[in-house]
Amino acid sequence: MNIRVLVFAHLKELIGSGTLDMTLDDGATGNDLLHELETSFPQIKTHRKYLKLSMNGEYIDGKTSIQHDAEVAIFPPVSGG
Amino acid sequence: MNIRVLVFAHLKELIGSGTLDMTLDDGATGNDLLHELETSFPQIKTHRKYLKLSMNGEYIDGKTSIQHDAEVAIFPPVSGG
Amino acid sequence: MYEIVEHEIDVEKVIARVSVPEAGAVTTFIGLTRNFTGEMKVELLQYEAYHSMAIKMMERIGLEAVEKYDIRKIAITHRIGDVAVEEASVVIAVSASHRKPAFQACEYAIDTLKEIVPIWKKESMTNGKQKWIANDPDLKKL
Amino acid sequence: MYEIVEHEIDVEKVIARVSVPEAGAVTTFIGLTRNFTGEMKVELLQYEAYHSMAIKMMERIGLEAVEKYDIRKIAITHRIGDVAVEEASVVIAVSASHRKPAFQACEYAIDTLKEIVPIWKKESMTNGKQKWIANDPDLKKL
Repeated sequence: MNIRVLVFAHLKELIGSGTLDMTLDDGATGNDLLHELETSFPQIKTHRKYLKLSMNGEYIDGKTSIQHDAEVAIFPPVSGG
Repeated sequence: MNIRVLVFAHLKELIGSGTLDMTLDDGATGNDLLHELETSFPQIKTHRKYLKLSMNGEYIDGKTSIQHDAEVAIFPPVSGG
Repeated sequence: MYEIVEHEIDVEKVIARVSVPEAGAVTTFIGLTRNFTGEMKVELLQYEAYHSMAIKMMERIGLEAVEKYDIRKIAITHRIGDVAVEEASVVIAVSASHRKPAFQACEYAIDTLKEIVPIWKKESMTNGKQKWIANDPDLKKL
Repeated sequence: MYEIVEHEIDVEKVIARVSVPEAGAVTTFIGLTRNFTGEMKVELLQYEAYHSMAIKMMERIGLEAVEKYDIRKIAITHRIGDVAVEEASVVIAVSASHRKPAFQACEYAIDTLKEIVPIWKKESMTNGKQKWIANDPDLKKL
Protein backbone atom coordinates (compact mmCIF):
# COMPACT_ATOMS: atom_id res chain seq x y z
CA MET A 1 0.00 0.00 0.00
CA ASN A 2 1.06 3.58 -0.59
CA ILE A 3 0.79 5.94 2.33
CA ARG A 4 1.70 9.55 2.96
CA VAL A 5 3.48 10.13 6.26
CA LEU A 6 3.77 13.48 8.07
CA VAL A 7 7.02 14.24 9.88
CA PHE A 8 7.77 17.12 12.24
CA ALA A 9 10.42 19.15 14.02
CA HIS A 10 13.92 17.69 14.26
CA LEU A 11 12.89 14.67 12.22
CA LYS A 12 11.61 16.90 9.43
CA GLU A 13 14.98 18.65 9.32
CA LEU A 14 16.91 15.36 9.27
CA ILE A 15 14.79 14.02 6.42
CA GLY A 16 14.50 17.34 4.61
CA SER A 17 10.74 17.19 4.07
CA GLY A 18 7.49 17.40 6.07
CA THR A 19 5.75 14.68 4.08
CA LEU A 20 6.92 11.34 2.79
CA ASP A 21 5.27 9.01 0.31
CA MET A 22 6.08 5.45 1.32
CA THR A 23 5.22 2.01 0.06
CA LEU A 24 4.50 -0.66 2.68
CA ASP A 25 3.19 -4.20 2.60
CA ASP A 26 -0.51 -4.50 3.39
CA GLY A 27 -0.88 -5.08 7.13
CA ALA A 28 2.45 -3.43 7.90
CA THR A 29 2.84 -2.17 11.47
CA GLY A 30 4.26 0.97 12.99
CA ASN A 31 7.56 -0.85 13.52
CA ASP A 32 7.64 -1.82 9.86
CA LEU A 33 7.10 1.81 8.98
CA LEU A 34 9.96 2.93 11.22
CA HIS A 35 12.21 0.22 9.77
CA GLU A 36 11.42 1.37 6.24
CA LEU A 37 12.08 4.97 7.24
CA GLU A 38 15.42 4.06 8.74
CA THR A 39 16.41 2.15 5.59
CA SER A 40 15.66 5.18 3.42
CA PHE A 41 17.15 7.70 5.87
CA PRO A 42 19.98 6.12 7.83
CA GLN A 43 20.67 9.52 9.47
CA ILE A 44 17.67 8.95 11.79
CA LYS A 45 19.10 5.73 13.23
CA THR A 46 20.22 7.25 16.55
CA HIS A 47 16.79 8.82 17.06
CA ARG A 48 14.63 5.88 16.11
CA LYS A 49 13.98 4.61 19.60
CA TYR A 50 12.63 8.00 20.70
CA LEU A 51 10.30 8.52 17.77
CA LYS A 52 6.52 8.68 18.33
CA LEU A 53 3.89 7.39 15.94
CA SER A 54 0.35 8.57 15.44
CA MET A 55 -2.54 7.46 13.25
CA ASN A 56 -5.57 9.71 12.70
CA GLY A 57 -4.37 12.00 15.49
CA GLU A 58 -4.00 9.26 18.14
CA TYR A 59 -0.74 7.86 19.45
CA ILE A 60 -0.10 4.26 18.35
CA ASP A 61 2.58 1.80 19.33
CA GLY A 62 4.88 -0.12 17.00
CA LYS A 63 2.62 -3.18 16.89
CA THR A 64 -0.41 -1.37 15.53
CA SER A 65 -1.26 -2.07 11.90
CA ILE A 66 -1.18 0.90 9.58
CA GLN A 67 -4.43 1.54 7.71
CA HIS A 68 -3.85 2.52 4.10
CA ASP A 69 -6.24 5.50 4.23
CA ALA A 70 -5.18 6.83 7.65
CA GLU A 71 -3.26 10.03 8.42
CA VAL A 72 0.03 8.74 9.78
CA ALA A 73 2.69 10.88 11.48
CA ILE A 74 6.15 10.30 12.93
CA PHE A 75 7.78 12.81 15.25
CA PRO A 76 10.28 13.33 18.07
CA PRO A 77 9.15 13.60 21.71
CA VAL A 78 7.03 16.72 22.14
CA SER A 79 8.39 19.90 23.70
CA GLY A 80 5.50 22.37 23.72
CA GLY A 81 4.48 24.54 26.65
CA MET B 1 -4.36 56.08 79.44
CA ASN B 2 -6.64 57.20 76.62
CA ILE B 3 -6.47 55.26 73.37
CA ARG B 4 -8.30 55.35 70.09
CA VAL B 5 -9.35 51.93 68.80
CA LEU B 6 -10.27 51.09 65.20
CA VAL B 7 -13.07 48.59 64.64
CA PHE B 8 -14.13 46.97 61.37
CA ALA B 9 -16.80 45.04 59.52
CA HIS B 10 -19.50 43.29 61.56
CA LEU B 11 -18.08 44.70 64.78
CA LYS B 12 -18.28 48.23 63.42
CA GLU B 13 -21.95 47.70 62.64
CA LEU B 14 -22.66 46.26 66.08
CA ILE B 15 -20.95 49.18 67.79
CA GLY B 16 -22.17 51.80 65.35
CA SER B 17 -18.78 53.45 64.81
CA GLY B 18 -15.42 52.74 63.17
CA THR B 19 -13.39 54.38 65.95
CA LEU B 20 -13.72 54.29 69.71
CA ASP B 21 -12.02 56.48 72.32
CA MET B 22 -11.38 54.35 75.36
CA THR B 23 -9.79 54.87 78.75
CA LEU B 24 -7.67 52.00 80.08
CA ASP B 25 -5.36 51.55 83.05
CA ASP B 26 -1.69 51.94 82.22
CA GLY B 27 -0.28 48.50 81.38
CA ALA B 28 -3.71 47.19 80.37
CA THR B 29 -3.63 44.13 78.07
CA GLY B 30 -5.59 43.12 75.00
CA ASN B 31 -7.92 41.10 77.22
CA ASP B 32 -8.54 44.16 79.40
CA LEU B 33 -9.40 46.10 76.27
CA LEU B 34 -11.87 43.44 75.13
CA HIS B 35 -13.39 43.32 78.59
CA GLU B 36 -13.85 47.09 78.61
CA LEU B 37 -15.38 46.93 75.13
CA GLU B 38 -17.81 44.24 76.21
CA THR B 39 -18.84 46.27 79.25
CA SER B 40 -19.63 49.29 77.09
CA PHE B 41 -21.20 47.26 74.28
CA PRO B 42 -22.87 44.13 75.68
CA GLN B 43 -24.21 43.32 72.21
CA ILE B 44 -20.73 42.04 71.21
CA LYS B 45 -20.71 39.40 73.97
CA THR B 46 -21.45 36.42 71.69
CA HIS B 47 -18.67 37.49 69.30
CA ARG B 48 -15.98 38.26 71.83
CA LYS B 49 -14.15 34.97 71.63
CA TYR B 50 -13.75 35.29 67.85
CA LEU B 51 -12.44 38.84 67.85
CA LYS B 52 -8.90 39.58 66.66
CA LEU B 53 -6.61 42.25 68.04
CA SER B 54 -3.84 44.17 66.33
CA MET B 55 -1.36 46.79 67.44
CA ASN B 56 0.58 48.85 64.89
CA GLY B 57 -0.61 46.54 62.13
CA GLU B 58 0.54 43.30 63.79
CA TYR B 59 -1.69 40.67 65.36
CA ILE B 60 -1.40 40.51 69.16
CA ASP B 61 -2.86 38.12 71.69
CA GLY B 62 -4.90 39.02 74.78
CA LYS B 63 -1.86 38.99 77.07
CA THR B 64 0.03 41.70 75.19
CA SER B 65 0.19 45.08 76.91
CA ILE B 66 -1.36 47.95 75.01
CA GLN B 67 0.98 50.88 74.33
CA HIS B 68 -0.68 54.22 74.79
CA ASP B 69 0.60 55.65 71.50
CA ALA B 70 -0.02 52.58 69.37
CA GLU B 71 -2.61 52.11 66.63
CA VAL B 72 -4.92 49.47 68.08
CA ALA B 73 -7.64 47.64 66.16
CA ILE B 74 -10.29 45.05 66.96
CA PHE B 75 -12.08 43.09 64.25
CA PRO B 76 -13.86 39.86 63.39
CA PRO B 77 -12.10 36.97 61.62
CA VAL B 78 -11.05 38.08 58.14
CA SER B 79 -12.95 37.06 55.00
CA GLY B 80 -11.08 38.63 52.11
CA GLY B 81 -10.13 36.89 48.91
CA MET C 1 3.39 45.09 44.10
CA TYR C 2 0.67 45.15 46.76
CA GLU C 3 -2.36 47.33 46.40
CA ILE C 4 -5.97 47.82 47.41
CA VAL C 5 -8.16 49.41 44.75
CA GLU C 6 -11.75 50.58 44.54
CA HIS C 7 -12.27 49.87 40.85
CA GLU C 8 -12.15 46.86 38.51
CA ILE C 9 -8.84 45.04 38.60
CA ASP C 10 -6.80 44.97 35.38
CA VAL C 11 -5.42 41.42 35.30
CA GLU C 12 -2.86 42.20 32.59
CA LYS C 13 -1.42 44.98 34.74
CA VAL C 14 -0.98 42.68 37.72
CA ILE C 15 0.71 40.13 35.47
CA ALA C 16 2.94 42.85 33.97
CA ARG C 17 4.22 43.66 37.47
CA VAL C 18 5.80 40.21 37.85
CA SER C 19 7.21 39.99 34.33
CA VAL C 20 10.99 39.47 34.23
CA PRO C 21 13.21 38.00 31.47
CA GLU C 22 14.17 35.12 33.76
CA ALA C 23 10.58 33.95 34.16
CA GLY C 24 9.51 30.84 32.26
CA ALA C 25 6.22 30.58 34.13
CA VAL C 26 3.60 32.94 35.48
CA THR C 27 0.66 31.67 37.50
CA THR C 28 -2.31 33.78 38.49
CA PHE C 29 -5.21 33.36 40.85
CA ILE C 30 -8.35 35.40 40.36
CA GLY C 31 -11.05 35.38 43.03
CA LEU C 32 -14.50 36.31 41.73
CA THR C 33 -17.97 36.90 43.10
CA ARG C 34 -20.08 33.77 42.55
CA ASN C 35 -23.79 33.95 41.75
CA PHE C 36 -24.85 31.48 44.44
CA THR C 37 -23.92 30.71 48.00
CA GLY C 38 -25.71 27.51 48.91
CA GLU C 39 -29.34 28.11 47.91
CA MET C 40 -29.16 31.91 48.03
CA LYS C 41 -28.69 34.03 44.95
CA VAL C 42 -25.91 36.58 45.39
CA GLU C 43 -26.20 40.08 43.97
CA LEU C 44 -22.84 41.44 45.02
CA LEU C 45 -20.16 41.29 47.66
CA GLN C 46 -19.09 44.36 49.62
CA TYR C 47 -15.48 44.38 50.75
CA GLU C 48 -14.01 46.48 53.54
CA ALA C 49 -10.30 46.65 54.44
CA TYR C 50 -8.14 47.80 57.31
CA HIS C 51 -6.01 49.36 54.63
CA SER C 52 -2.59 49.91 56.24
CA MET C 53 -2.51 46.54 57.99
CA ALA C 54 -3.85 44.75 54.90
CA ILE C 55 -0.97 46.11 52.81
CA LYS C 56 1.49 45.12 55.54
CA MET C 57 0.11 41.55 55.64
CA MET C 58 0.18 41.27 51.84
CA GLU C 59 3.83 42.37 51.87
CA ARG C 60 4.53 39.69 54.48
CA ILE C 61 2.86 37.03 52.32
CA GLY C 62 5.02 38.11 49.38
CA LEU C 63 8.23 37.96 51.40
CA GLU C 64 7.33 34.55 52.81
CA ALA C 65 6.42 33.23 49.37
CA VAL C 66 9.81 34.32 47.99
CA GLU C 67 11.55 32.69 50.98
CA LYS C 68 9.64 29.41 50.76
CA TYR C 69 9.50 28.89 47.00
CA ASP C 70 11.91 29.43 44.14
CA ILE C 71 10.03 32.32 42.55
CA ARG C 72 11.00 35.68 41.05
CA LYS C 73 8.20 38.11 41.82
CA ILE C 74 4.73 38.22 43.28
CA ALA C 75 1.99 40.84 43.02
CA ILE C 76 -1.31 41.02 44.89
CA THR C 77 -4.19 43.39 44.15
CA HIS C 78 -7.36 43.31 46.26
CA ARG C 79 -10.46 45.28 45.41
CA ILE C 80 -12.76 46.81 48.04
CA GLY C 81 -16.26 48.24 47.79
CA ASP C 82 -18.98 46.57 45.73
CA VAL C 83 -17.92 43.62 43.58
CA ALA C 84 -20.66 42.23 41.31
CA VAL C 85 -21.05 38.64 40.12
CA GLU C 86 -18.27 37.61 37.66
CA GLU C 87 -16.07 40.53 38.79
CA ALA C 88 -12.70 39.95 40.45
CA SER C 89 -12.13 40.78 44.11
CA VAL C 90 -8.50 39.65 44.18
CA VAL C 91 -5.76 38.94 41.64
CA ILE C 92 -2.45 37.32 42.53
CA ALA C 93 0.36 36.81 40.00
CA VAL C 94 3.61 34.92 40.55
CA SER C 95 6.58 34.59 38.21
CA ALA C 96 9.25 31.89 38.43
CA SER C 97 11.82 30.14 36.30
CA HIS C 98 9.78 26.94 36.53
CA ARG C 99 6.11 26.20 36.87
CA LYS C 100 5.98 24.06 40.01
CA PRO C 101 7.08 26.76 42.50
CA ALA C 102 4.92 29.29 40.63
CA PHE C 103 1.83 27.17 41.33
CA GLN C 104 2.83 26.46 44.92
CA ALA C 105 3.54 30.09 45.77
CA CYS C 106 0.33 31.31 44.16
CA GLU C 107 -1.76 28.83 46.15
CA TYR C 108 0.18 29.66 49.31
CA ALA C 109 -0.49 33.36 48.78
CA ILE C 110 -4.27 33.07 48.40
CA ASP C 111 -4.55 30.53 51.25
CA THR C 112 -2.60 32.84 53.57
CA LEU C 113 -4.37 35.98 52.38
CA LYS C 114 -7.67 34.40 53.41
CA GLU C 115 -6.23 33.74 56.86
CA ILE C 116 -4.39 36.90 57.82
CA VAL C 117 -5.16 39.90 55.58
CA PRO C 118 -7.68 42.16 57.38
CA ILE C 119 -10.33 42.42 54.68
CA TRP C 120 -13.96 41.44 55.19
CA LYS C 121 -16.85 40.74 52.90
CA LYS C 122 -20.58 41.06 53.26
CA GLU C 123 -22.88 39.20 50.90
CA SER C 124 -25.92 41.00 49.51
CA MET C 125 -28.55 38.58 48.24
CA THR C 126 -31.03 39.34 45.49
CA ASN C 127 -33.78 38.96 48.12
CA GLY C 128 -32.33 41.94 50.03
CA LYS C 129 -30.68 39.96 52.83
CA GLN C 130 -27.12 40.78 53.85
CA LYS C 131 -24.61 38.66 55.74
CA TRP C 132 -21.01 39.08 56.87
CA ILE C 133 -18.85 36.14 55.85
CA ALA C 134 -16.13 34.29 57.76
CA ASN C 135 -13.50 32.41 55.73
CA ASP C 136 -12.95 29.97 58.58
CA PRO C 137 -15.67 27.32 58.15
CA ASP C 138 -15.86 26.90 61.95
CA LEU C 139 -16.98 30.50 62.22
CA LYS C 140 -19.86 30.43 59.77
CA LYS C 141 -22.19 31.16 62.69
CA LEU C 142 -20.65 34.59 63.20
CA MET D 1 -11.68 26.76 23.96
CA TYR D 2 -8.59 25.22 22.34
CA GLU D 3 -6.58 27.08 19.78
CA ILE D 4 -3.19 27.45 18.16
CA VAL D 5 -2.31 31.00 17.13
CA GLU D 6 0.57 32.67 15.30
CA HIS D 7 0.42 36.00 17.11
CA GLU D 8 0.75 37.29 20.68
CA ILE D 9 -1.69 35.66 23.08
CA ASP D 10 -4.27 37.93 24.71
CA VAL D 11 -4.42 36.61 28.27
CA GLU D 12 -7.66 38.46 29.11
CA LYS D 13 -9.37 36.77 26.17
CA VAL D 14 -8.35 33.32 27.32
CA ILE D 15 -9.62 34.16 30.82
CA ALA D 16 -12.88 35.53 29.37
CA ARG D 17 -13.52 32.15 27.73
CA VAL D 18 -13.76 30.39 31.10
CA SER D 19 -15.81 33.09 32.85
CA VAL D 20 -19.13 31.82 34.20
CA PRO D 21 -21.34 33.24 37.00
CA GLU D 22 -20.78 30.08 39.07
CA ALA D 23 -17.00 30.57 39.16
CA GLY D 24 -15.46 31.83 42.39
CA ALA D 25 -11.92 31.10 41.23
CA VAL D 26 -9.96 31.32 38.01
CA THR D 27 -6.38 30.08 37.79
CA THR D 28 -4.11 30.69 34.85
CA PHE D 29 -0.76 29.37 33.74
CA ILE D 30 1.37 31.35 31.32
CA GLY D 31 4.46 29.79 29.80
CA LEU D 32 7.05 32.31 28.63
CA THR D 33 10.35 32.34 26.82
CA ARG D 34 13.17 32.68 29.36
CA ASN D 35 16.33 34.65 28.62
CA PHE D 36 18.71 31.88 29.69
CA THR D 37 18.91 28.12 29.37
CA GLY D 38 21.79 27.04 31.55
CA GLU D 39 24.70 29.27 30.50
CA MET D 40 23.34 30.11 27.09
CA LYS D 41 21.52 33.34 26.33
CA VAL D 42 18.27 32.69 24.49
CA GLU D 43 17.10 35.02 21.72
CA LEU D 44 13.79 33.33 20.90
CA LEU D 45 12.00 30.03 20.73
CA GLN D 46 10.47 28.73 17.53
CA TYR D 47 7.42 26.54 17.95
CA GLU D 48 6.02 24.09 15.43
CA ALA D 49 2.77 22.14 15.80
CA TYR D 50 1.09 19.13 14.25
CA HIS D 51 -2.00 21.31 14.26
CA SER D 52 -4.95 18.90 13.99
CA MET D 53 -3.54 16.38 16.46
CA ALA D 54 -2.46 19.14 18.86
CA ILE D 55 -6.03 20.51 19.01
CA LYS D 56 -7.33 16.96 19.53
CA MET D 57 -4.91 16.37 22.41
CA MET D 58 -5.73 19.74 24.02
CA GLU D 59 -9.44 18.83 23.84
CA ARG D 60 -8.63 15.54 25.53
CA ILE D 61 -6.73 17.31 28.30
CA GLY D 62 -9.74 19.58 28.83
CA LEU D 63 -12.19 16.68 29.02
CA GLU D 64 -9.94 14.78 31.42
CA ALA D 65 -9.46 17.86 33.61
CA VAL D 66 -13.25 18.32 33.88
CA GLU D 67 -13.66 14.63 34.73
CA LYS D 68 -10.89 14.57 37.33
CA TYR D 69 -11.45 17.90 39.08
CA ASP D 70 -14.51 19.87 40.13
CA ILE D 71 -14.05 22.67 37.61
CA ARG D 72 -16.38 24.62 35.32
CA LYS D 73 -14.40 25.45 32.19
CA ILE D 74 -10.90 25.27 30.78
CA ALA D 75 -9.29 27.07 27.84
CA ILE D 76 -5.88 26.48 26.27
CA THR D 77 -4.16 28.70 23.71
CA HIS D 78 -0.73 27.76 22.33
CA ARG D 79 1.28 30.06 20.13
CA ILE D 80 3.51 28.79 17.29
CA GLY D 81 6.21 30.50 15.27
CA ASP D 82 8.76 32.82 16.87
CA VAL D 83 8.26 33.66 20.55
CA ALA D 84 10.70 36.23 21.96
CA VAL D 85 11.93 36.49 25.56
CA GLU D 86 9.13 37.57 27.97
CA GLU D 87 6.45 36.61 25.44
CA ALA D 88 3.92 33.87 26.17
CA SER D 89 3.96 30.58 24.28
CA VAL D 90 1.02 29.05 26.11
CA VAL D 91 -1.85 30.30 28.28
CA ILE D 92 -4.18 28.00 30.20
CA ALA D 93 -7.19 29.27 32.18
CA VAL D 94 -9.44 27.23 34.46
CA SER D 95 -12.60 28.33 36.26
CA ALA D 96 -14.14 26.56 39.25
CA SER D 97 -16.44 27.22 42.17
CA HIS D 98 -13.50 26.82 44.53
CA ARG D 99 -9.80 27.48 44.25
CA LYS D 100 -8.28 24.08 45.08
CA PRO D 101 -9.59 22.19 42.02
CA ALA D 102 -8.83 25.26 39.86
CA PHE D 103 -5.14 25.04 40.84
CA GLN D 104 -5.02 21.26 40.48
CA ALA D 105 -6.65 21.24 37.05
CA CYS D 106 -4.43 24.05 35.75
CA GLU D 107 -1.27 22.24 36.83
CA TYR D 108 -2.59 18.95 35.45
CA ALA D 109 -3.30 20.65 32.11
CA ILE D 110 0.19 22.12 31.62
CA ASP D 111 1.91 18.95 32.88
CA THR D 112 -0.08 16.81 30.43
CA LEU D 113 0.28 19.30 27.58
CA LYS D 114 4.04 19.00 27.90
CA GLU D 115 3.73 15.21 27.63
CA ILE D 116 1.23 14.57 24.86
CA VAL D 117 0.47 17.66 22.72
CA PRO D 118 2.48 17.42 19.46
CA ILE D 119 4.20 20.79 19.55
CA TRP D 120 7.97 21.23 19.43
CA LYS D 121 10.32 24.06 20.19
CA LYS D 122 13.73 25.02 18.91
CA GLU D 123 15.91 27.40 20.89
CA SER D 124 17.81 30.11 19.04
CA MET D 125 20.69 31.49 21.08
CA THR D 126 22.10 34.97 20.76
CA ASN D 127 25.35 33.36 19.56
CA GLY D 128 23.50 31.94 16.53
CA LYS D 129 23.26 28.34 17.74
CA GLN D 130 19.97 26.49 17.46
CA LYS D 131 18.76 23.40 19.30
CA TRP D 132 15.59 21.33 19.37
CA ILE D 133 14.32 20.78 22.90
CA ALA D 134 12.84 17.70 24.55
CA ASN D 135 10.57 18.21 27.56
CA ASP D 136 11.48 14.80 28.93
CA PRO D 137 14.75 15.36 30.85
CA ASP D 138 15.91 11.85 29.90
CA LEU D 139 15.85 12.92 26.27
CA LYS D 140 17.96 16.07 26.50
CA LYS D 141 20.53 14.37 24.28
CA LEU D 142 18.13 14.32 21.35
